[in-house]
Amino acid sequence: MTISWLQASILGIFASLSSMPGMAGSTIGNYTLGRPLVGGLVCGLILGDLKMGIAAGVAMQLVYIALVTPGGTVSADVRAVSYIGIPLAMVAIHSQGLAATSANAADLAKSMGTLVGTVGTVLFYGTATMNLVWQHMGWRAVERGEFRKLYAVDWGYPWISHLIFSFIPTVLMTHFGSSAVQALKTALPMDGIPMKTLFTVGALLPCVGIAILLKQIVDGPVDFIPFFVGFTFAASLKLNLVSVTVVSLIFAMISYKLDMAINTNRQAAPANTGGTVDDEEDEDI
Amino acid sequence: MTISWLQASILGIFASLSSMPGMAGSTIGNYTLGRPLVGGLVCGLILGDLKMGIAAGVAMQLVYIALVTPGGTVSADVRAVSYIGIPLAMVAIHSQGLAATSANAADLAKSMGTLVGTVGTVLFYGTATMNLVWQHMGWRAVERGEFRKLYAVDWGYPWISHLIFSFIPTVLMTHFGSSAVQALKTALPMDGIPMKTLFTVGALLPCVGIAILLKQIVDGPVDFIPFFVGFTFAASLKLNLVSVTVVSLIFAMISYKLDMAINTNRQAAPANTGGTVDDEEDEDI
Amino acid sequence: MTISWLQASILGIFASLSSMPGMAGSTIGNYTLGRPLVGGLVCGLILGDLKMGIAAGVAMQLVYIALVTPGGTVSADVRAVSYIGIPLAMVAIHSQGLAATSANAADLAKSMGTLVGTVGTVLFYGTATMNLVWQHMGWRAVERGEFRKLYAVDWGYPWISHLIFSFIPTVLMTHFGSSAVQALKTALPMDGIPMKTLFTVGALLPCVGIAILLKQIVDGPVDFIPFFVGFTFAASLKLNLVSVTVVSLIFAMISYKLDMAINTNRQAAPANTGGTVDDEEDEDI
Amino acid sequence: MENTGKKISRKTLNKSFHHWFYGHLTAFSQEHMQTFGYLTSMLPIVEELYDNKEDQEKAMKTYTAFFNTEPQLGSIIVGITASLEEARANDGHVDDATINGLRAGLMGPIAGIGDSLVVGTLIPVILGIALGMSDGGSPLGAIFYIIVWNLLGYFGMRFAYFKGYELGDKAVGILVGAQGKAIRKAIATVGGMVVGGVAATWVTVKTSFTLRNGSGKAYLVLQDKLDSVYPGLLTAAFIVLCWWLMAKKNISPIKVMLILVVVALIGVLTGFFNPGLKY
Amino acid sequence: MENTGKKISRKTLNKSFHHWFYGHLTAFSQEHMQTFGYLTSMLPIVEELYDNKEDQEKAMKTYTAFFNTEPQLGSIIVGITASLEEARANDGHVDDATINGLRAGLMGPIAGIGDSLVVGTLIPVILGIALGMSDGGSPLGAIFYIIVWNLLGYFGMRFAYFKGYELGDKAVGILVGAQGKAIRKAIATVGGMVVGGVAATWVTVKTSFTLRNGSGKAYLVLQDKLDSVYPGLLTAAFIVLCWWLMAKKNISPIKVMLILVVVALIGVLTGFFNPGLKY
Amino acid sequence: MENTGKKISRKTLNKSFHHWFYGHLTAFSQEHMQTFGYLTSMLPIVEELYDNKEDQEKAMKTYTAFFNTEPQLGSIIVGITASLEEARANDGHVDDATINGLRAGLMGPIAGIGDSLVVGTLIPVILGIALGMSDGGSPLGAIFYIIVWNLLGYFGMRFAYFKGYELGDKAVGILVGAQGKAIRKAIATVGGMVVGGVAATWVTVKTSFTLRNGSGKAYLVLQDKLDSVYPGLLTAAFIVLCWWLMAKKNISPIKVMLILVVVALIGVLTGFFNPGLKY
Ligand SMILES: OC[C@H]1O[C@H](O)[C@@H](O)[C@@H](O)[C@@H]1O
Ligand SMILES: OC[C@H]1O[C@H](O)[C@@H](O)[C@@H](O)[C@@H]1O
Ligand SMILES: OC[C@H]1O[C@H](O)[C@@H](O)[C@@H](O)[C@@H]1O
Repeated sequence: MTISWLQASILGIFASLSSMPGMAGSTIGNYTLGRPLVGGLVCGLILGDLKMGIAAGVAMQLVYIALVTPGGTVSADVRAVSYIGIPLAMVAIHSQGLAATSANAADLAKSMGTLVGTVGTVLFYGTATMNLVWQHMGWRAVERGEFRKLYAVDWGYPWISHLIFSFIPTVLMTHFGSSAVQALKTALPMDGIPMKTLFTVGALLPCVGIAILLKQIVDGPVDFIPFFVGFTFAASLKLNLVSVTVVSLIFAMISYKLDMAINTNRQAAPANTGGTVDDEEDEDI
Repeated sequence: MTISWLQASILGIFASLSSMPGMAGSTIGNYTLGRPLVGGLVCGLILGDLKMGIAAGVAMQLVYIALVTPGGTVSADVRAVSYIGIPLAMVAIHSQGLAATSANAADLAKSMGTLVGTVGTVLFYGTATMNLVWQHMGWRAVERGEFRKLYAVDWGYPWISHLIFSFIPTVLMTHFGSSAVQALKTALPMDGIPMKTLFTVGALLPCVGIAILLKQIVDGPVDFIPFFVGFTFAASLKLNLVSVTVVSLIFAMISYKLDMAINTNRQAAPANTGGTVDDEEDEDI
Repeated sequence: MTISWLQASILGIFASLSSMPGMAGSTIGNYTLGRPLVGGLVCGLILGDLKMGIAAGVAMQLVYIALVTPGGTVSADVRAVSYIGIPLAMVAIHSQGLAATSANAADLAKSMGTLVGTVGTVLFYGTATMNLVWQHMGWRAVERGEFRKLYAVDWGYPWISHLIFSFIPTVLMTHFGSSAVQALKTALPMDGIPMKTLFTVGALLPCVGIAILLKQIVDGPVDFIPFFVGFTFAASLKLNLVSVTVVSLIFAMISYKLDMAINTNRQAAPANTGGTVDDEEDEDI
Repeated sequence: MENTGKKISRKTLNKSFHHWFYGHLTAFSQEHMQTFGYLTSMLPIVEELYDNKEDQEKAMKTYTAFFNTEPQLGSIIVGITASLEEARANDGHVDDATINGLRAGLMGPIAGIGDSLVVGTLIPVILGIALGMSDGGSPLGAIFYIIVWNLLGYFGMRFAYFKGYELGDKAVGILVGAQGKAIRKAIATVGGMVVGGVAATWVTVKTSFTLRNGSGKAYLVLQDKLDSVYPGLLTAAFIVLCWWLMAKKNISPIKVMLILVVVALIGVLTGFFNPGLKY
Repeated sequence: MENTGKKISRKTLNKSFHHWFYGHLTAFSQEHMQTFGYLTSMLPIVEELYDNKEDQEKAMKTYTAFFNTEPQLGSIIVGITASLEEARANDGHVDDATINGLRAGLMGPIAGIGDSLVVGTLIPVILGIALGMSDGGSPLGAIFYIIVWNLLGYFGMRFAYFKGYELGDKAVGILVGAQGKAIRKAIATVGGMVVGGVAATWVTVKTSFTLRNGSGKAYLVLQDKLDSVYPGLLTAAFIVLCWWLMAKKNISPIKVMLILVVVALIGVLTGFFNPGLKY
Repeated sequence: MENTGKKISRKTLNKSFHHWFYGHLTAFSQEHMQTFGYLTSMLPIVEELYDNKEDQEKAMKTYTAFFNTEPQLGSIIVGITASLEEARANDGHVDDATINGLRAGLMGPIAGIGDSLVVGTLIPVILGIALGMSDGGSPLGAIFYIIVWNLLGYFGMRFAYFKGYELGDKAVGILVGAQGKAIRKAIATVGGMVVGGVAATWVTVKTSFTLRNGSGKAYLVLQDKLDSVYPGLLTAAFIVLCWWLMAKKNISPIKVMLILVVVALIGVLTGFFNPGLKY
């Protein structure tokens, strides 16, 4: 199995559409086309082996299922995972004659995904940085009152960023990578330091994502309590996410009623400030 | 040994009295007459071989000694075990010339019991389903304020269900012997549409009962929260009802203290109505 | 190789120091002298064959390497393993002419360890039960305000328990050899009334301790609620103590906010006492 | 409802108890398990407490809600409501929602305790002793069981009923005090959670829908998928559906049941439902 | 600005919504994340409300401020400003500072809620279900995900946008008023617990550190010991560490990631970490 | 208790620590595991802080409640109470219930952590290394273990004790502040739940009562029935019984224990209790 220029180009377009800031909008782009599960379907169709594409996508999706990018903090880049990683994984699996849905194939896919996923964050930062150029043009348009130019700035010019940081890298890596893939397995054995480290990093990185999320939610130590209670419910009691959410609702209800009670009270005693409850106090415990 | 129409009819009456929802109340009916040990005594007296009746009853009682039917979930029907199974077992033991208290007799009794016990669950679901008709009449009586009719609904009409699902099957099966049992099984196969539907309806109907209860408890969406939290505790965490109740107490305690806090507050600020918390608001979230 | 009365007595002292509740404190006693590895060193020095002592200790240490005694639950008693088991093993190995560090010697040591380890749990329960007498004296001292007597209770009198349950058994069993161990087992069979009662009392006594604690925490029935919720979490859901604590934090947080809400309110309405929430009321539900 | 210090006569309480003793399960259906037994048990009380037809109707309406518990131990609940009804007749402080919250909150745990300890333990113990007396076909064991169990059953239930009536009195004091409303809300919380637990424990709606590959291996077991989304999803969905039809679409329970029959039939025909039982 | 009872046409609102739906992140930079998406979304509205170029410029200037939020849920903010802009066009009571205060006040909490509940929970849940349908390389799961998520995403965003427009000022009342604060805190509770659940479910940090005796039998498996202290201890510890580095030590996410790479390398070299995979 | 700015001297703290280091378990019984160790540890402090005999008695009474934890890590709790006692001597804001709530709340998790990480992990690790040095009967391993563990143990406990003393100081600030009462109640909540967890984890009362049929098969295992009512029912029942005897019937702990001995004996004789152990 090799990847032709044409196939590589189609992959490049999908990479441009699905990246974080991608050209298809986050709903259709990053959150749909960017998910490895969907990427597997797309790559399977493009490379003509649907089953293997899906299988590789499923394996990678499991690794990145909780990927959140709060405030544009990207710990792994899905354009690279889905449209460079999956195709290369498919080539490798194929050339080694592994069964599409075998465990070995899945592991190979994961290693390819983690490898390009972390490396791919460079592409994300490249794209976002280049967009500064178009934004600069945008500000000048605003100053001059040429508002219609905003459409070009928001919808058009960023394609140039993607040509450079999504399309070209994808095309080159998928087209030429196929030959390099063969070497990868020998050069980077799974029980060697580099691969082990790579996978360990892959396991550790989601911590950053969750931590960034926590930064938005947590102000003082008390705010950690709901987090840890939820963690305990899932980790110790094996509650699934829907059940955790259901249980959390009763605490939300209590919190709401409590705050309303405190509120009313504060209105009732506007002059009495010494010793009253206020948020600052709540968070300082 | 054969069973006369008269004997069969008396057995039929006992079957009606002792089934789950039986006509003698659960204490005297299901939990006394329904137990195979007592059934053995009764059948022995009716068929004129006390010793053999008791022996067959003892054998079957051992199988069903820990029979519980939580929430109307009947895994084996005692009317069939005690008033169809025991008589048929006695006939069989007799015709094979086995000693009443021999191990072979006991084994024969047990296998007969198991055979009719599961067949009997059909009778249980039949009775309970037919009772819906009388309950329907009951609801109309309640609507019209004709409360005295409730006695007929609760104590009288269900005899009709039992005529059809307890008396007649018992009479026929005991009189015509085990060939009749076999006939029932062929006429109403468990994998046929009627039986499948009957049991499916039996599984769906409790939803209506619970929903009626919910209607009384739930006003707005927020009131669903305790229900679903309780559901999650039982369904996901496998807590039993007593444990669910224990856990619910801490939420009840919080609810109590919260309302007391709001209450006092309201008394403290009787004039301040704009923006204060009141129940209506609580429920409108 | 035989064990003299002197040697046996020294072993007895080490047994007293190293048992669970031992006289050397858990750090130096149970966790140092009690470990078979150290016991091997000590026994080797006392019996004059260091190498064989160490080898026997190493063999037994491997069996008990992960020994934890949560909440005073002792599955194997280290005083018996280290200061009865090792000496007896050394005698046996010697008398059979096995090489100190041979595999056969190790196996012999291990089986001797297991034999006396369970026998030793009797010694543990005996010691702990006899300590109740000194504790009783302690409570009377506390009542009378004679606090200095506590030192005797905590540091002195328990030596008497150990004289009876550590020193004497060790001296006798090591001096008279494994036949003495056998004699103990026949004299006090585990399925006899005395041993059964001893162990049952051991299981019941912690209830008193917990109840004393409860007495301090519980005033009215409502105060039982957190206790039973915690109990349910641990007993029904198998949450460990750390997880129970994490979950309890969210209720603590709610309790805190609630009380702050009530507080403020009370300050806002100091004159309004009729019907306001106060602690007495909280506890009278 | 006037405050005339009404008191249920001993005779009526006895009547109410016997109605329960006899009729708690006679009209059982899967939909309204013990509701009718409850209604006939409350009827003498309601008739004595209220002369006015309207008041009677209002009172009886309270007991039309679904009820089910272990009947022996459950007598205590009937006794409690007897005394709550009395209190309501006197000053009207106890309301509908409180009585039903209490019933809902109690029926779950009492069913759990009763099924395990009365039906699952006490009866097997007496039966076990009786079996030992039945050697060689002796009727002694059966007679022993009949006598012992019925005495225990009858007087036990009687005791529970009247104990409940007594307790109810005390409960009323608490329920109508200053903190009454807060307590009633607290009871509703317990009621809500217990009903959730009851639903998850007693009601089980399962689909048998399965997709198989060529070699017959199931590659999609819908029930497992649904449970992995939220355990008991289908059960919860059907309950909410029934609630929605009745509360939001004003469809009568009878019609909802008919709808369920149709749903069951279609489900069976399409292979969505299959109880999978065998003789 | 004259008070002429101007009203944004439905068509224009639709246009504005679609501009947002498509373009909220396309021109993203680290400096001005969603500002340009916001500008293109407001442009049709501003053009319709103001004929005068000057007024248009003044209005557009409002939206040049930095903006970033979770785009799905954030649609509600765009809807709200649409209606505020309409109000400003009519009587000018609403001013620049108000609109931007609002935007700034809302974008934070809505980013927190949206990232936790939409991207961190809803999407993983749908993906989880979809993965279950992908056995044996079946495309079913992917198709299921595409359809379900895009329907939810599109109509959910649409609903949020128009809800925001409808509520306008009122939405602000709900989102930031006294009740609003209580609601946000309640939602934050859900968010916190769910993120905890997400962390425990999807993130797994495990150590492979093990001590073995001579014959190779493991007598100490560190991971098991840690889990017996608190299940998921290591995962929780790493998350709190990352939080601490970023929130308390002000280290940037990128640097934290680099630190983790170093930690991973050291861990692998010392045998603390070992993914244990094979080709 | 006068507010004289009292401070426990370093010497007394050292004494208190050493009392704990040595005597935490020496007088262990199943009833009052580490209570006497705690008492002897607090005695020097109480004697220094209060001249008045009455005050001393009042202070010492606090520490008569049941206590048990992992002793090494548990030193931190003793340190904390040392500093709380100091605060109580100074202004009396910290009370009995708070100190005991804190002790109860901390002893559970710290036992869990300590048993797993100190006794279950740290010691096996050092032992494992030591075993590797013991080849051929070499005493090196044992000596290594003695030195390393005792240094770690002694200085670790010392560190924990004084860290606790420091932390306690900070805790006092919080406990006596404006929100003090609310925090104390919050601590009581944690205490109550943890004691419940402790009871369910460490205390196990089980019945061996079983009914068997002729062929020896058990048809009623009482313990299983009781657990199906409420897991741990018998344990909980015995604890509540003991509480009731002491709190409501004013029976002294000693008498309660004697009652339990009688109960155990009768239980064993009747086959209700049977530890089922073997040599
Ligand atoms: O955190 C809010 C928001 O920030 C950026 O715009 C992106 O990373 C989004 O994915 C994210 O939802
Ligand atoms: O489970 C409670 C209760 O439910 C139904 O009413 C019957 O099955 C009873 O036998 C049972 O006790
Ligand atoms: O579990 C806490 C603690 O309980 C008892 O005091 C002893 O068994 C200790 O070894 C143990 O650490």
